[in-house]
This record gives sequence, structure tokens and C-alpha cells, in this order.
Amino acid sequence: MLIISSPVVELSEIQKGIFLQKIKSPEIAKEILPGQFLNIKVSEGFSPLLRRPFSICDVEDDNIFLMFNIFGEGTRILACKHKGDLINILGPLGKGFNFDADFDLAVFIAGGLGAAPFPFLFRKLKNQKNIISFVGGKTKSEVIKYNIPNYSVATEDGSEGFKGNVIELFEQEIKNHLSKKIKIFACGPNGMLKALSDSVKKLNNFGYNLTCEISTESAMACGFGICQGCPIQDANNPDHYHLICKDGPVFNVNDVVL
Amino acid sequence: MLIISSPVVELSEIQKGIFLQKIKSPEIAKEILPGQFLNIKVSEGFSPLLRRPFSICDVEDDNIFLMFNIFGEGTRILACKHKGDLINILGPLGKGFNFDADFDLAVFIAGGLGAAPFPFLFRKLKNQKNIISFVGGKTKSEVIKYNIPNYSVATEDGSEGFKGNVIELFEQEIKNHLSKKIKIFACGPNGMLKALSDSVKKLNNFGYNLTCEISTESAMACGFGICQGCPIQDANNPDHYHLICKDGPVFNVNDVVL
Amino acid sequence: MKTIDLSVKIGKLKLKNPILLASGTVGYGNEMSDFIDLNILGGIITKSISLKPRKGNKPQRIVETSAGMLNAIGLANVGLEEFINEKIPFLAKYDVPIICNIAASSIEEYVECVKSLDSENTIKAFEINVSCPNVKEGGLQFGNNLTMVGKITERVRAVTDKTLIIKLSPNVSYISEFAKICKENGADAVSAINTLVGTAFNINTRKPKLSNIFGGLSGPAIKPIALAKVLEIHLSVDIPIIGVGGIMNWQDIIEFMIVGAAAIQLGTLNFIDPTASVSILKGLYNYCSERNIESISKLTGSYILE
Amino acid sequence: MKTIDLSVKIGKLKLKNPILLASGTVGYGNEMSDFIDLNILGGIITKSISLKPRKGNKPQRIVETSAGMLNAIGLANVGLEEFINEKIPFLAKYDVPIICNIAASSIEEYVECVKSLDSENTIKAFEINVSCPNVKEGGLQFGNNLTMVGKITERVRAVTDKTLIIKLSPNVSYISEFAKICKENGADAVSAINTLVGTAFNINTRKPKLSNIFGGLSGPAIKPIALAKVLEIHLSVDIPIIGVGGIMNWQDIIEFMIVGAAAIQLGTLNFIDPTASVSILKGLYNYCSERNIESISKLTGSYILE
Ligand SMILES: Cc1cc2nc3c(=O)[nH]c(=O)nc-3n(C[C@H](O)[C@H](O)[C@H](O)COP(=O)(O)OP(=O)(O)OC[C@H]3O[C@@H](n4cnc5c(N)ncnc54)[C@H](O)[C@@H]3O)c2cc1C
Ligand SMILES: Cc1cc2nc3c(=O)[nH]c(=O)nc-3n(C[C@H](O)[C@H](O)[C@H](O)COP(=O)(O)OP(=O)(O)OC[C@H]3O[C@@H](n4cnc5c(N)ncnc54)[C@H](O)[C@@H]3O)c2cc1C
Ligand SMILES: Cc1cc2nc3c(=O)[nH]c(=O)nc-3n(C[C@H](O)[C@H](O)[C@H](O)COP(=O)(O)O)c2cc1C
Ligand SMILES: Cc1cc2nc3c(=O)[nH]c(=O)nc-3n(C[C@H](O)[C@H](O)[C@H](O)COP(=O)(O)O)c2cc1C
Ligand code: FES
Ligand code: FES
Repeated sequence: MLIISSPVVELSEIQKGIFLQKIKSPEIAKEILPGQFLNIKVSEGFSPLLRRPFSICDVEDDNIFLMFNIFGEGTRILACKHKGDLINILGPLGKGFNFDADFDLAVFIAGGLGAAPFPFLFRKLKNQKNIISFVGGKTKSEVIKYNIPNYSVATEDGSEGFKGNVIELFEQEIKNHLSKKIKIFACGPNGMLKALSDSVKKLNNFGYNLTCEISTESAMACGFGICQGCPIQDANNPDHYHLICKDGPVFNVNDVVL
Repeated sequence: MLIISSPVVELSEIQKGIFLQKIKSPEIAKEILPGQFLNIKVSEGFSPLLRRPFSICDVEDDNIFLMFNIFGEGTRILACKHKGDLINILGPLGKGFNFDADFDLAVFIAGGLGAAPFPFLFRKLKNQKNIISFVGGKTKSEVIKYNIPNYSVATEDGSEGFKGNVIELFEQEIKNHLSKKIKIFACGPNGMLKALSDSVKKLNNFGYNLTCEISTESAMACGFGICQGCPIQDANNPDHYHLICKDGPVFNVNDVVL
Repeated sequence: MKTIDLSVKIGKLKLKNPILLASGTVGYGNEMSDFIDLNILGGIITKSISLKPRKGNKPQRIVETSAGMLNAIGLANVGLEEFINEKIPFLAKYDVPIICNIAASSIEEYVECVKSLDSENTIKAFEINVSCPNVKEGGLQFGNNLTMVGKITERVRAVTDKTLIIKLSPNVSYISEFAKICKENGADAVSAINTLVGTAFNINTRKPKLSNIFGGLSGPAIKPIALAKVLEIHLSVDIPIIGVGGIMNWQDIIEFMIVGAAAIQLGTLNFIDPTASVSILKGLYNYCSERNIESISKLTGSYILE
Repeated sequence: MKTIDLSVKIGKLKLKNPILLASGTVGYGNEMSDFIDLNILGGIITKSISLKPRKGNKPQRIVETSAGMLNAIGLANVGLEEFINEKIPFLAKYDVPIICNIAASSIEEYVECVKSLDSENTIKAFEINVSCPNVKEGGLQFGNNLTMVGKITERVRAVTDKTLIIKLSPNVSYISEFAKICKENGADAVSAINTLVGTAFNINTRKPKLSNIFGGLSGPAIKPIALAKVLEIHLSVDIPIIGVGGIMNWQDIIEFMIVGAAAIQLGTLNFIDPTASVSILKGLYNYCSERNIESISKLTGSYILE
């Protein structure tokens, strides 16, 4: 874990309202793994007070990439950084995806900005595994496909691809692949992860054996395990919470209760 | 009184650490008078919370000028504004110098950043009155002479001009002018204004008749008379404070106790 | 445009909207009238008035802090007589309810002030300041003393039929106990909160930044505390609450109403943006309109705690 | 380099410098040790420990506010047994005083905890948390009750000879009364302050942002209040005070010491910059050095009020 100030190289708007920030940070680039995150200080002083957590979106040589939209004050400030401005980064944080494991087909499922961690995961898996992806959003303009391989789209209003949510699409399509050894990697809103979790459990009850890792979110104060601010219910012990920042943000779907 | 967002035209560093900010604000330019001030919101949100008061330094056509150094957070933010950035201005505020009055010789006395209001006052008086100026500072680099006419310099360390404070220099030099009808305009730290006040009173006790206006400072919350945050003792009524923002910032030296 | 009823009631007092300007942050209205039409407001609460004029504390009276400010004005005010003669005539020209805030250093002084002002038609309600942290006598000595707050309420209630509001101190463990005693003694409403006691020192001189040493903390820094105090009162006492503390925009007002405020006061915000009420009114209107809330008063205490 | 003595004393406890890390903002030290050498610190105050493990409150536990944050962790902790077996061995490796913070919902539980821990050599002092705003039992019920705080102090004092610190609630009118009763009952020092009660609501759902509804406000927003509480205690009770609340840099520490703090705690700052103590130590050193202050402890209560 490092705390380091690194310069912005470039900010691009990959689609309306979705920003990709390239930061030169060889130290972070060297260490970080897909599914891990960074806790970013968006301003010099203490306004806003807390750091903001962002998934590592991609890594290319010495550069790291963040993907975000303008959500509130913090992301607004971040989107105003100019080339050369220093950004204070704390990370790499948390446990990322376990992508070395034994599987034939990787399934990416991304809801909205849940697309953020996949470019890096794709970079690590390509040429090694087969990958199919499902990306979803309320409407066409909210679907993010940036560096996501082999994708099908679901939109709730039917403005692009399958009409419905991305988990319904997944359920429909996964049937064609159930003979393979499947590992699902998912990131998105809680509701989506919950639906996915139910879906996977159902399939596994039918005797299939899908592995599924989900990347979860929570308000955070520290991001590295000292504040106890980011609990998620442990599925195996009703008296225990996992910490999303330290034990996660990626969990096996069987280990947590959403 | 207006509240208006006006664009920065240019920021120049007129000498090391001293900034001149040119802002296009025809509405303010039209109304404001020398010695009045503006209360500036330096950031978009509420950090820092309060506006920052600045004297009007100069006016040229539609443009107004502020002069400042980087003192704390607010002035640091102000100095980072780029061309075209909007600055929210509340003003014109307070009572300025009474420069139409009947006098032959205007005497400007400026301590450090107390030089700020004089370029505009000079613009109004030139071609109409004789002016001499005394500018002072701890050391050479702190003396500001920007658009101040006909000046003598005092530095406490003797690095430029007279060695001593600017009021001592004034006392020494004014002797050559006492036959004229003199009006003094002064701006600077409280200690300087206090020394000047004593000096003027001494001379007037000797039978001279110097008029003297001083521009005072105080921490302010509102700048327009509603918070009662900026009192200065009324010289004529021990039970009363004047408000620097509303009754001042310029006072006749006889009206206040420093 | 839909018609949304923005009006609210505080006891007998009907306000056209929930926006009041807080005592000590609007003077007696004249300076504010340079910036906005006072008639758009729900009401104006005048700077605390005392029987005799008060000079207030020596400078320095103001210190900025993180997302807040300390003030130690010391209730500087023109006194009852000048208020009646010089300030009320100006306010009388407007069609906006004037709430007269009163400060005093004895029960008798409160009573005398209210008595002398009760016949002024321009004054529609009294807000009794028992909670100023910046004066030696009265102030917190009263505001943090349950019995005293009860007595003041009772005695003032006896001399006026106008809407009576007690402005509570947040510098107590359980503000709801104070709200309760106000209600029992006949108050029509309570305002929550006045400022919190704070201080700041200059590390070079080692002297206090405020001549009064202690001051009152206001501004966005205190909003979470003010919200908690309003909710605490709303959860246990059935009395109209006027929410105040750190409100900076219309969203904050909705939040205060949800936790129990019937109306709110803008304080520190007036110093930074005296025109804020204009955009705030639009924000309140839109919030209600988008959610089909016909009357904003429905929001009061509409929290869902599960 | 001049030699400046940065050490301070809290009762019998000598600290190499005034910087303690506050309970609940440093866990049990292990995560922080990834960022700094724990040995540079004056001391570490462990997360509140209770007799049995506590799961803590449901999410959401954290809300950011203006220059502050609300937390409602609910004293989530591993419990006494795991603390002794798993956490102390790690802390024992360092040459830094460990202050064990204890939370409980009855006097007996406090006593039992302290008794069980008293023989641990690694623990150099106890900080008794009578002021957590985020739990139903204990917490403020105790912290705002003068008699109860006195009793807890007395009973805990009876079972330990180690330095005993009581961590006071700021949610009271006169914190000095509490400091006084702590002193009378044998406490060696008090910590001031714990968090202030606050809340925040989502205006779309009308639900509280924290599952616990109320939370504790910390961060720079509360600094002026914390300073005032420390000064209030220092002005009237002769007991070492550990200042805490909103400290963000070395200047804040000097300010706390000037108003009366013998040592200080860094809280929320640890979340934002876990390495802060390194630059802070330099700042403290330089401040003293430039002013020829040979021992930083001379700053404690060095205010000039005129
Ligand atoms: C592990 C993790 C990874 C994330 N990765 C990304 C990413 O790659 N791209 C992206 O756009 N967003 C990501 N988020 C969400 C991102 O942290 C929030 O959008 C961001 O904090 C909003 O800050 P703001 O100041 O713009 O919004 P504000 O609403 O002003 O923030 C106010 C407070 O709420 C917190 N907050 C707001 N939204 C969220 C949220 N959804 N989750 C957690 N805390 C929140 C903020 O951190 C802050 O403390 C991630 C969150 C987590 C926990
Ligand atoms: C009528 C008037 C005219 C002024 N004109 C000028 C000018 O032309 N050029 C210039 O450089 N400065 C001027 N000042 C001083 C200027 O307002 C302060 O330097 C500025 O507010 C510092 O803000 P900051 O955020 O950089 O400093 P900080 O120290 O971060 O400010 C903290 C707080 O203290 C207040 N404050 C700090 N210094 C002063 C001060 N000297 N007087 C009053 N309040 C202060 C700030 O307004 C703020 O509320 C003037 C002040 C007044 C009252
Ligand atoms: C400069 C100043 C002066 C104040 N004067 C008074 C006063 O005279 N009487 C009173 O009851 N409250 C007074 N207050 C308290 C405010 O009315 C209000 O309760 C407090 O500022 C909290 O609201 P805010 O955070 O929106 O400012 C004053 C506040 C400030 C900042
Ligand atoms: C997330 C969090 C958890 C805390 N947990 C505890 C605790 O377990 N015991 C305790 O005595 N204080 C606890 N506190 C209070 C801090 O120790 C400290 O008193 C308070 O945060 C004020 O300091 P600060 O403003 O520097 O954070 C906690 C504070 C925070 C922010
Ligand atoms: S965010 Fe602090 S423990 Fe997870
Ligand atoms: S600054 Fe508010 S009255 Fe002068």
C-alpha cells in the first residue's frame, strides 16, 4: 500500500458523461490487480473531507486509468484536473478478482459504471480464456462497453439490444454455455448483484457449478480497514460482517449476503 | 449594491508575490468609487465559507482591478483563476475616500498592501490636485509603488529610501508642505494608521489644519452591515461602535479610535 | 405551472413559505432590501433586541472556521426605543411577518420588552433568545437551565397573545426536555438551534481570536447537529419546530422539514448570498412539483425510519 | 538541529511526543503499520473493546458532511478474548505505549474488562469510553450522566493502578463538571472530545442515511467546539486533558495545547492521511525550535487571555 502523488496525463470523455482519466503512476501500475481499487484525494485541502474510492479501470505500462461519471462534488473536481495536476492516491486497496482460477469461460457482467474494472481484467485474461460479456443500463446512453470484449447489451427501455435488465439477459444466454466451466465476474449496482446471486444459486441448485465473483460498493471513510465503515454481511456467520474495503471489494457470491 | 459574476480577464504579478487581477465588470466599474471595496466569493461551493473583502484598486473602462498577495486559502484560490473564470462579486461596498473636498495637496500614505486603493484614487485626482506619496514596507521587496505618483520610500531595514517607518518619513517630509491645504489619504496596517493619527493630531494641535482619511480593516462576515462583525470605536461616543463595512472602511481620523 | 402550496403554519402564524431569515443575520431588514424584495420571504426575525441599547463585544467578533464561523457579537443592538422608532417603521412598509427576537439578562427584562412591543402591529410573533453563547448574563446561563427556560416561557406567555417561539440552545444533552418545558409553559413553537459554543486561538500570539474568548459556531459545519436536535424534538414533543443551523440550499431545507421542521431559518447564508431565497424558493417548488406534493407542509416530520 | 523535548506526561504515563491515534480510527494498529513506523507515535489508543465481540450497526455506517463525517459504527469490535489473543501480540512488538479503550453497557462490564486486561504489560493505560453516541445501551446514557460517570470512574479506578483516562462526551452543557467528577473519583486524565450527535437524511427516500439514524460527528467541522471544551476544562479543573476533535495538522495541535491539552489525538485525519504524523512531528519541532521552546509540554495551557 502506497500513498503517492501522481500526475494526470490525460482526461478523455469516452462517451457522453463518462470520463477516463489517465494518470502516470508507475508505482501503482506495477502492483495493482484487476478488481482492486484506489482511494483518491480529489482536492488539496480537506474539502471534500474524505477520499473517493475508484476501481482500477486499466493499466498500460506506467499509466493507470480511472473511469467515472460526474456524480457529486468529488467527481466534479476530479473531472476538472488538467494535465500535470497531481492526484494523491492511496492504494492498491482490497482484494481483486481471482482470475487465475480454473475455468474455461469467463463471463463479465457489468451494470452501468460497473463496467469500470473490466478493461484491466480483460487485459489479463485475453489470449488465455474465452470471454463473453453482458453489459446493461437503463437506456442506450448509459451502457458502457469501453474495452469490454464480446458483449451483448441489455437496456431496460429496450433502446439497445435486449429489453430488460442485464441479469435477465444473462439468464437467457448462459443456457448455451452451461456445459463449460464458467466463472462469472460481475460489477454493478447492489440490486443487480443480488439478482445475479439469486440466479447463480438457482442454477447451481440445478446441479451446475458456476463460480461467481462480485465487486461490491459501500460508503467508505478509510478504504484500508481501520474505520469499520464498510460492512457487508458474512454469509457463513450471522454474527460477523466482512469489510468491503479490506476483505473485498470482490467477494465470492457465496460468502456475502447482499 | 450588486451581486454579479464577472470574468477574469488577466492576472499579472506586478512584483514578486503581488498580484493584479483584471476583471471585466462594467456594472461595478460604473458605480464604484476609490476607497470602496468588494466582497468576493473565491470558490463555487462553501469552502472557504465567507467572502473575502478587497479594495477596489483601479478601474479602466469596463474593467476593475484587485491587488492582493497570497495570504491564506482564499487568496491562494483567487490567484489560481484562469482567464474567463467567473468571480462572484458583491459590491460596491462601504464609504470611500472623500476626494472632492477642498484641498491643494493630496498626500497618499501606503503601508505594504495598503497601496491597493491608490491607483484608482490617483486616476480620479490627477490633473486636478498636486499629489505626493509615501510608501513603506519592512524591506525593499515589500514596498508597492504600482501606479502611485510622486512617491518617497521608507523601509524599516533601510534597504530602500528612508530607514524607518513610513510615518516617520511622512513627519520629516510634511514639514516642507505645511503652508498648503493638505488632505491625507492613508491605508495600511493598524499600527501605521495609529501612528499617523497621533502624528496628525500633534500637528493640528500646533495649529495646522490637516485633514486625514484612513482606510481601516477588520474581519468581516457580510461586508454590508447585517452581521455587526466589524466594529470600530466611535471617537465621539464611547457607547457606540461604527461598522467598518458600512460606515467605513474609510473614516476621518477624528471619528474613530484605533 | 402547477399550484403548490408553499405556506406553513407556526402556531397562529401563517407564513407564505417556510423561509425565515434568522435573528442576527438580517439586521432589521434594510440592508437586505437592497438585494431582494422582502415580500417574497416567509418572514423576518429581527436582530435580538434588549431593553437598553447594547454596544456589543470589542473587536474581533468574527472568525472563520472549517465550513463554519464563530461570532461573538455580544448582542449589539439599538435597544427597544430606537427599534420602535427607527426600525419598525421601515419594516411596516412590507407585507411580510416580522418576528421580534428578544434577549435579556433577567426574566423581568424579557417580560418588559415583550409588554412594550406587544401593541406593535408590525410584530406578528416573538422569538425569545434564551441561548446566546456570547454574553455573560442571560444567554447560556438561561438556555442551559431547564427551570429557567420554563419560567421565562411562562412569564412571557402571560403578557402576550402573539405567537411565542423559544429559541433553544444546542449546548445541552437533551434538547427535547427543553422543548417539552416550553410547550408545557405555553410556547407556540421552538426554534432549534442557536449556535454552538466554540473558540479559536492564534498560535503565534497564544491569544484568543475573539475578544470574548468564546463564540458561537454557525454554518454548514453544524448542520448534522442541528438536524439531530430537530429530529430529537420531533420524536418526543408535539410542538412546531423552526429548524435552523447550516442551511445553504433548498435541499437542506427539505432535509430539515423531513426531520420535523415546520419552517426554517437562513442564517450564515445571508452573509454569503443575501439573494439566496430567490433560487431556494424555486428549488422548493420544483421538489414538490416533481413529487406531486401539493402542500409543502406535508413534508414536516415525514421521515421514514422503518 | 536543536534538541527540543517533545515528550509529554499524562499522569504516570510518559509519551515521547503528544501524538496519540484516537480510538476507532486506527483499529488495532496493523493496517497503520503498513504506512508508518508505529514507534514514532506518542501512543496508540485501540478501538473500543467490549467484553464480548460486537458486530456493530448495519450498513450504512458512514456519511460525509461539510468538513466532517458522521459515523455510526456501533462499537464493532473483536471482543476482549480475541483482542488479547490476536491483537495484543502484534502491538507488543512495538515500543509505543498502548492505551486500551473500553466500552461497556454496565459498570460491571467496565470493571470486568479492565480487570481482565490489567495484567497485560503491553497496555500502559486505559481510556474509558463513556461517550459513544452510536449504541443504545451505555454510550450517552452514561456519558451525559454526571453521577454515572463518577461511579464508573470510581469503580474502574479501584481495579487498576495504570493510568486511567475518561473520554468525555461533548453533548453536555458543562463538560468541566464531568472532568471534575472524574478527577474526584481518581481519574488521571480526561480525553475531550468524543463525537457530537448528528444525523443526515436522504431527501429522495426520506430515510436516514445511517441505519442507526443518529451518528457521531467528527472532523474539522467540530474543531472549534472541541477547543472550547478543552479550554472550559482547563479553566476550572486541574487534570491533564487529552485534546481530540478535528485536528488536521500541526497548527491545530499547537492550538489544542495552548488551550490546555497535555497531549492530543488524531482521529478522522488517519482515514485521509495515515502518514500525517510524520510531517506533523516536523511541524511541531519547527514551531518550538523557532520560538526557543525547549519542551513542548510548556505550551499546555499557555493561553494569554489578558
Ligand atoms: C470499491 C469502490 C469502487 C468504485 N469504483 C468506481 C469507479 O470505478 N467509477 C466510479 O465512477 N465510481 C466508483 N465508485 C463509486 C465512487 O466512489 C463514487 O461515485 C464517488 O465516491 C462519488 O463521489 P462524489 O464526491 O462525486 O459524490 P458525492 O455524492 O458528493 O459523495 C458524497 C459521499 O458519498 C460517498 N459515495 C457516494 N456515492 C457512493 C457510492 N456509489 N459508493 C460508495 N460511496 C459513495 C462518497 O465517497 C462521499 O463520501 C466506487 C466505489 C467503491 C466503494
Ligand atoms: C475593506 C478591506 C479591504 C481589503 N483590501 C485588500 C486588498 O485590496 N488587497 C489585499 O490583499 N487584502 C485586502 N484586504 C485583506 C483581505 O481581505 C485578506 O487578506 C483576505 O481576506 C485574506 O483571505 P485568505 O483566505 O487569503 O486568508 P485566511 O487567513 O485564510 O482568511 C481567513 C479569514 O480571515 C479573514 N482575514 C484574514 N486577513 C484579514 C485581514 N487582513 N482583514 C480582514 N479579514 C481578514 C478572511 O477574510 C477570512 O475570513 C482587505 C480587507 C478589508 C476588510
Ligand atoms: C453573526 C451572527 C449573529 C447572530 N445573532 C443572533 C441574535 O442576535 N439572536 C439570536 O437569537 N441568534 C443569533 N444568531 C444565531 C442565528 O440566528 C442562528 O441560530 C445560527 O447562526 C445558526 O444558523 P446558521 O448556521 O444558518 O447561521 C446569530 C448568528 C450569527 C452568525
Ligand atoms: C469511524 C470512527 C469510529 C470511532 N470509534 C470510536 C471508538 O470505538 N471509541 C471511542 O472512544 N471513540 C471513537 N471514535 C471517536 C474518535 O476517537 C474521536 O474522539 C472523534 O472522532 C473526534 O476526533 P476527530 O475529529 O479527530 O476524528 C470514533 C470516531 C470515528 C470517526
Ligand atoms: S472503509 Fe474504513 S474499514 Fe472499510
Ligand atoms: S461585516 Fe457584517 S456588519 Fe460589517
